[in-house]
Amino acid sequence: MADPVVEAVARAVRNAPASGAEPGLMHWRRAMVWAAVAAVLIAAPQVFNQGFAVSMLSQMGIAIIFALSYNMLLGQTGMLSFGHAVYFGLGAFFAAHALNAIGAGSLHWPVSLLPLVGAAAGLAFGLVFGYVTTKHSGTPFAMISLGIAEMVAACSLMFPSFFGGEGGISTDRVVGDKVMGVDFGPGVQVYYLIAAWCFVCMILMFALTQTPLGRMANAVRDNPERVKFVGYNPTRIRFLMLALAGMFAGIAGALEVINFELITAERLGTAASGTVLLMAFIGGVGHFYGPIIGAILITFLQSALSNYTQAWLLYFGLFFLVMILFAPGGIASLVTLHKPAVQTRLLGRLALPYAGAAVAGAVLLAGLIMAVEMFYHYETKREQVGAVMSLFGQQFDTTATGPWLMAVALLVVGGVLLRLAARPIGAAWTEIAAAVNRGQGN
Amino acid sequence: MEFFLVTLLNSLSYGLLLFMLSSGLTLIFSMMGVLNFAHASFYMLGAYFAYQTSVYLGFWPALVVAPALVAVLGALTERYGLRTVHKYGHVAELLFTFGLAYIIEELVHLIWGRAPVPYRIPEILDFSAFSVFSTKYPAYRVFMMLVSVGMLGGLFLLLTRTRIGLIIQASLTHPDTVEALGHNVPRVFMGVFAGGAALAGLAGVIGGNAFVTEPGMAVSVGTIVFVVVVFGGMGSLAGAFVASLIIGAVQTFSVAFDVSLLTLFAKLGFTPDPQSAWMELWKVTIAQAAPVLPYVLMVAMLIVRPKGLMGTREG
Amino acid sequence: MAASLELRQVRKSFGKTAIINGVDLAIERGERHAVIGPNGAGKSTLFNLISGRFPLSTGNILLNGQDITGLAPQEINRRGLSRSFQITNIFPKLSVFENLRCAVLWSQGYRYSFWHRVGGLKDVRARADELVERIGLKRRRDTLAGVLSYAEQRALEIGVTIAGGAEVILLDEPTAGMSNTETEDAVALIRAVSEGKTLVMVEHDMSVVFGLADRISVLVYGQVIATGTPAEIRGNKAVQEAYLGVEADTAEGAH
Amino acid sequence: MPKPSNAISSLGRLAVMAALAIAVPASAQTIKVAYLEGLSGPFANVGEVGLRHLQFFADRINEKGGVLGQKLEVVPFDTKTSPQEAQLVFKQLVDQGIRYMMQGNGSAVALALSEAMGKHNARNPDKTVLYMNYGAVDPALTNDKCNFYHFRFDADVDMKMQAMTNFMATQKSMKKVYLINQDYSFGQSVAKAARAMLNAKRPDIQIVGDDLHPLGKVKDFAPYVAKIQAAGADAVVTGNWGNDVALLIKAAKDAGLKVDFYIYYAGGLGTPPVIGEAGVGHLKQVTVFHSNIGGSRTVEMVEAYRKRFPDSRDDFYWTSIMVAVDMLTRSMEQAKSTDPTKVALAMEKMKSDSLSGETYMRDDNHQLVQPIFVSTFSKANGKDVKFDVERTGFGFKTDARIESKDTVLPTTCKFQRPKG
Repeated sequence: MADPVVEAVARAVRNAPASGAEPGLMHWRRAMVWAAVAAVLIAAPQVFNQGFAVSMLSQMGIAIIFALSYNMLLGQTGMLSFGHAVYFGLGAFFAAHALNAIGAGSLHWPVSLLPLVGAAAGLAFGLVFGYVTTKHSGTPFAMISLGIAEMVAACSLMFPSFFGGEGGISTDRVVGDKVMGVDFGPGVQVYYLIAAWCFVCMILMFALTQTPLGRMANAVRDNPERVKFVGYNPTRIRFLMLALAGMFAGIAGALEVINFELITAERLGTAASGTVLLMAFIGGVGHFYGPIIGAILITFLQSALSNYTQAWLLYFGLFFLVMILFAPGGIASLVTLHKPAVQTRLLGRLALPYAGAAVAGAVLLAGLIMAVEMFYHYETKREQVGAVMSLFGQQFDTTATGPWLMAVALLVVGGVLLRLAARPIGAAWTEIAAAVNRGQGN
Repeated sequence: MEFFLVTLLNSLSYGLLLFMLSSGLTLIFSMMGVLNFAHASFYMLGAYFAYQTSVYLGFWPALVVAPALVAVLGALTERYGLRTVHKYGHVAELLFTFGLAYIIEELVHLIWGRAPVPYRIPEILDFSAFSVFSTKYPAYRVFMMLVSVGMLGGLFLLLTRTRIGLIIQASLTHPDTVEALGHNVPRVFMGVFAGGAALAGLAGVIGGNAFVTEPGMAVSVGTIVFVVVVFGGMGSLAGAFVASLIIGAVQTFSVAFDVSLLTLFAKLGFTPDPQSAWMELWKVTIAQAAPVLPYVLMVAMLIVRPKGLMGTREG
Repeated sequence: MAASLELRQVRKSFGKTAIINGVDLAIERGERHAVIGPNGAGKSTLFNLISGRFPLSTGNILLNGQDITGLAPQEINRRGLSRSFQITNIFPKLSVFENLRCAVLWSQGYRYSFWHRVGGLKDVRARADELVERIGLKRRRDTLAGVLSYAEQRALEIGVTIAGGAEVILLDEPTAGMSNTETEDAVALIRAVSEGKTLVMVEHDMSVVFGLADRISVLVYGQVIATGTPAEIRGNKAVQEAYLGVEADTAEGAH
Repeated sequence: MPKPSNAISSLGRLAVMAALAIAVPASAQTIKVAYLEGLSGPFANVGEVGLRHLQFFADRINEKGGVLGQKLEVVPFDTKTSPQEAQLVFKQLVDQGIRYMMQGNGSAVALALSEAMGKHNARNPDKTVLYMNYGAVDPALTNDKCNFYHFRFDADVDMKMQAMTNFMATQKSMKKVYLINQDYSFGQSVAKAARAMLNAKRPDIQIVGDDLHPLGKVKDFAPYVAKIQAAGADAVVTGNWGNDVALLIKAAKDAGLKVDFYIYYAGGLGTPPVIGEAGVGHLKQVTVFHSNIGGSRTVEMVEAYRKRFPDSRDDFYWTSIMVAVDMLTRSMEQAKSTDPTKVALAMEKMKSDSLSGETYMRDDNHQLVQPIFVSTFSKANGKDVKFDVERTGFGFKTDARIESKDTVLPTTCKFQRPKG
């Protein structure tokens, strides 16, 4: 991004109305946002009502809680953890055993409150591991979290009576009598349970950012050294944040048990920890709502993209790299970036340059997709279905030179066009920055 | 006695291989502050490039060609990737290498397939060098050790006898000062990154055929190398060396100990209830836990001494 | 009655190098005390020892007669000693108001609470807003600290330092790098906020030192060679020699 | 989702996707068989091999005109080898109206699928789904956790161990056996079964070592080999697969260790090229099939498969898929229906004319009964080792053939039969 952009944003921030100036209005606005979130949560399964779709919505709800809890560490306290799935997984395993105990009649506890079991387990392990890990920050913390994740993952295979070995622990969520016609048999009922917990957790985690602990966590993220000299112990803050994050992760884990009626050891492995990191990062760790976007997007892509292409992992990786290279603040930061354009009413000025870039990007993307898909087809599908593949409604022979040249040409042309398209965008932003400056001069 | 000697040799060769990997990682971390998650991926690429080269040219050219190719990739990674994300801070850099490792693995899947490739030890080295009582010791392991030691010597000379080496060495302990002296020109960064990658590539060339060349090899070795670097102390080459040997020894020797808590309890005259849910835990032997021990060691080390064994700085 | 801050035979060595070499110092309640000395004399190290950032090698430090040797920085801060930094040390991604609010929270007794909503804490809010006004950054109240001008950041640095209402305030070169007018503003600010408190400051600008300080200590090679009123120090031969003798030496010492 | 090659057939489709409307209208002319495996990620090659097998046999049926006038259509789904993902995929195939599914790679996925299918079938008796398992070998699937709609076409762990130990019992010179296994449920059960069965059949054999090592984490097996050497073992039993077996054999060869290895998955995909020379003569595997079991039909089938997929470098391996497709189509013809419930009732009484000999489905637990072979890794010689594996120059030579009746084990399965 060009410097004028950064400058413009900085100015816009300086110019922004004082956040606490009209508390009444703020509260009202916030309440509206939460009401809208609730409405979306309620309406979603009415719109997407197939079994698979409802199941995916449930997964999204779980992912949102998990990603937000992760961001309590990375985004809010500046702790890069490679082992957050440990709390999710352990919470889930305890919840699964609790659910089985409920089913066996040895425990009396409503299924709808099962997440509290996960929360307790997540909190307990957060306290234990947190005590060990939060004495450090920065890279040592990241490495210890990785080490602990590896240890727990290794243990999970060694102790099959608790972790269920390869097959994991399976349970049945339909236990006990129906309460007001709800027994959590149908997927929709499970969805609403997850949605309700998701809503509550979102509010709680947001509220946490508004407490003394939450604000001091931000201070620790920015400057742990200074925190000591205003009377706070940064280690204690990291410890509390990690324990609470573990608790929310445990809730997500318990909901996962209810959703899938199964929990396997891979859910607490390093790969799962990597995924939640991706969610938070791609969504944007600098904003509270960033991880929500990330959780929804990544969950969707993981399930949907893999239906359409074998190469989804590659696209996924490329997407991640492009985000880091060009938008390290995640999607949420891209939204924030446009605030000054909205305030100066110059968003329209960006439309045409953006459209140009979109066309260029589409060409580039088409070239990329074509090259990748042809490569995959050539390597893995050629023998089964022949050298010819169809893509974009066209037939391409993956053994001929023509289509390959075309793919390369698209890539090159797209790249050049994108370079050209960057100029008008820069010009538009300069204009916006100028407008912001004028606004400030007044 | 036989077991001890053989295991000692094994632990040495394994430890030296670990050092080839961890030395590059340490150099890169010291200079640039980047914990390179893709480092083990360069190791994997070294093995695959060596395999591909050996198909056409044989093993010996591969010993040079593969690390060189990896070095070029390393330089490109630094120039067009890390340098771009550098301004966003270390977390972004770390995540960039994280994503890169992911993509390299997927590309390896695509180009060489997901099954292991038949990258074999050259026939000229495929014999047993000597016998320790009844156990044969393969010549290739001796060769591996020679290459590692040779590399160790070369690195030592480079660091102590050349100007560039002195700059690198200075930045191990005083990165800020070196920066202030105007030495941290991007080219040095690029060179160190390429050099570190080449070391990993070389380790791949000689490790790929001793073990297995397959797409999972990066992941399986990657975390251990991290453990070595963190355990030895970030930014300390000597620490990385000692840690490599220690971790190598721990992993090989612990296999020999079929001792569990149960054995310990028996010695203390205490017999736990065999129906107890904890029985599984009591029964775990040290041998069983061998591959997990490095992580235990690392976590313990960081708790006791966050700088690591010989580290000079934290984080 | 005990001194507000007292150092007894404080020593600090890094490896074999002794940086602080047996400092004895007693600062009375309500006193404005300046520590001067050539570069590398150990002034910043002394502050780091007092505030708990570095552990002492030997010696004792007493705050209001109580031994605070070896306590963690936050413990010392909670007992009423607060410090600023030579290199601006604030929370860059938080607004001016939030910076000050963070610095106020502990003193208002909210500790690690996650059951209070900060927005609703009237006492905290009032105190932070009062501070915003006091350091003259009202127009900048909701600006991110990272984008403030240098002088504004220095003011905020002082604001964060005094926010907790500490009795003893340590300021490390509060006017370093400022223009003349900025320095004047800073001095006025320091004078105002240190009213009724004990102030210890390290300062290079002699006009600031002689204008503000009730007493001055001169630190050379880790030892206090003289302590006295500005007039006494000005007339002290040893100070003049030692000070001017090494003035030209620009070697960067351990801070 | 017709074929992944049609992938991204248009960006417009993605817009539809955004609405989460995944279902593609089912065309009435084909019988869809869902193939659920990890088709991306580290195990994708294994999934691809099974897919080639299924496609191969489906094509053969379709060339003859299909079943009941309809063609078989293979619909691949990517489970990412994850039980949770597999459950999601299951929901997807139900949404698409697919009634038959096949899976075989990984017991964790199999258990999850069997459970999900059981719940679905119980809640939707008119939309039942039938599950053909071609390779997930956890005994629980046809014992405690059996399901009427689940049919297994491979022999389970215990059956193979039974065959293996039967053979070992005949090896008079064997005195000391060493067990080394991966530390997870499968490896642990192999160790347990081997110990129990060897004790019962040859009490004179001493178990001189019983090691468990973490799955896929060991880089260098030399220390384990040194330990085996020190214990003086003359045979090693292991359930290791993938790199864990390849590395073990290589390390043993390097150290000059002379023992026989009894292994479950030596012919496993990608392993033979890595083992190479190192395994010749003392690597013994126990399988329901290998390329050199003999018979003209076997030769024809192996050659036909190689001709169809010349570049893939894999071999005809999964007879279980062949038997599954055969039984599926004949059950449909017999039931004159494509309804899974009716087909299942026909399938549980099926016999198949397979390549290896007497092959039939047990109706009490839906486990296929078939002969099991113990074979040794040898140099291909064009005669008794006619075919090599994966073009390595090495193949398997039969040591012993355990007849179907000797592989039958008691079952604890009690499933509910639907009313036919």
